[in-house]
Amino acid sequence: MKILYFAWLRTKIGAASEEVEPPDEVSDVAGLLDWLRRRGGGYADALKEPSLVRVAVNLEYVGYDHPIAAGDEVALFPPVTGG
Amino acid sequence: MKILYFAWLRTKIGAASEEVEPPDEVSDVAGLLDWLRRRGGGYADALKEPSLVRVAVNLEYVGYDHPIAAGDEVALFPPVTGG
Amino acid sequence: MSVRVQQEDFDVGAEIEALVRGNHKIGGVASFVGVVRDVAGDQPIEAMELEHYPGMTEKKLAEIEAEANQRWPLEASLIVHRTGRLAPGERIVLVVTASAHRKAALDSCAFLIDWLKTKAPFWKLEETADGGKWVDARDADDSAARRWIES
Amino acid sequence: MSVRVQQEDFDVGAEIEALVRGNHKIGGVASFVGVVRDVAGDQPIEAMELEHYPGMTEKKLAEIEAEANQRWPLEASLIVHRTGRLAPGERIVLVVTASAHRKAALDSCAFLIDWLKTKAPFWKLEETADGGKWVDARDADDSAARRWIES
Repeated sequence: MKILYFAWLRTKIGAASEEVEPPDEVSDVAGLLDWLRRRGGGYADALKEPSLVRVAVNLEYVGYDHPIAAGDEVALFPPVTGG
Repeated sequence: MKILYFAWLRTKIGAASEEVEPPDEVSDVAGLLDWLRRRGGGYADALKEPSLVRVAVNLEYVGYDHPIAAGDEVALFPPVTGG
Repeated sequence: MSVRVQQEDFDVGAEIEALVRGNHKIGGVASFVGVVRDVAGDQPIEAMELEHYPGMTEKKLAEIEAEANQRWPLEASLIVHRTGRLAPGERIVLVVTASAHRKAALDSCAFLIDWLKTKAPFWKLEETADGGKWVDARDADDSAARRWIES
Repeated sequence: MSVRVQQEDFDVGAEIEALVRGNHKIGGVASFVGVVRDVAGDQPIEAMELEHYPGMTEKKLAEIEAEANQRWPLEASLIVHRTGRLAPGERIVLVVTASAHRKAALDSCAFLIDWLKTKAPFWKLEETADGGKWVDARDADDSAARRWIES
């Protein structure tokens, strides 16, 4: 599973993307965020305020209950500020 | 007094402008329109539908009760269609 | 803040650039360009003839623009309206508004073109194969202009 | 109907011209240009850095544009959004919509920029003398986008 980080999630976590292999019990977005948060450091800091984290799976906005699977591209980012 | 005609009022009356000297009892816009209408021909035709005639005196939209005086510039035209 | 009536065409990009250049308070620029269509109702038109009332036109456009500047915090605004004979596809009118934020720019641009259509003394003659026909005023234009009275 | 994400600047007049040329059904063209301002709150900014999510950006912009084409009878539309480092006064984004009548063009242009601001995955970093600061999302943008849900 590929995870992408944008804006201040990228700078806090210190990576633009990474390949991860979460354990089988991580089956949805909420589980993935918990699992990442437990890594501590920049992850805990970047993900501590869930209301500020938007999630896209395979280029589509999803909620925290969206299922995730091995081949997915998951993106985590703050509310958008373009235009 | 100078009168200007625009759009189909101009083509019906057959003049873009003219100098007129209405009698003293013609003291407001309504009186002027009556006086012109009584000339018949193109005037009667152009002015027969008062709801389609807009009036400006000295470059400002006015109602039919607006007073007129010798030195005024009076313009008669249909509802505007620019833009 | 500026208003022009002219026979010549205008360059939209150059007009916008000249209006906003050097003013770094501007965050949003809205524009509207009116263009001659090739039909009037069902009938093809060959050209459009635009007549206006010199003197009053400039006065009304300046009043309309001053009103927009009172209602919205604009950094710059421009109205250019052409007159004379225009072929389908040719530009008729340009309205540009610039403000710190987009809402003021977008709303004031819509306001200016709505009011211009009901207040500025221009008249259109459509030339078809059957001859020339003066365009009737549209009720939709009156109601578009009226919505700004309540707001 | 077209969407582009690019580092290079765009020429507003040329973009509009290319979009509408030869289509004589078009009677009105609305556009919006977003520009980098020189202040963030009270603080002067030196530049703005625009990051985006390649792939998702183009997908969302195309969806937003398709939605506008469903809601309004548009003859043409265009969104261009820049990325990278932009100085105050530089253009960020261009939205152009063209329709037979002005209301469809004006409303759809406002719709596109409102939705783009809340749905398209772009993020702005403002560079000030104190360093870089990621721009916070504005509540005003969310409410601007929401007004299109009821209509």
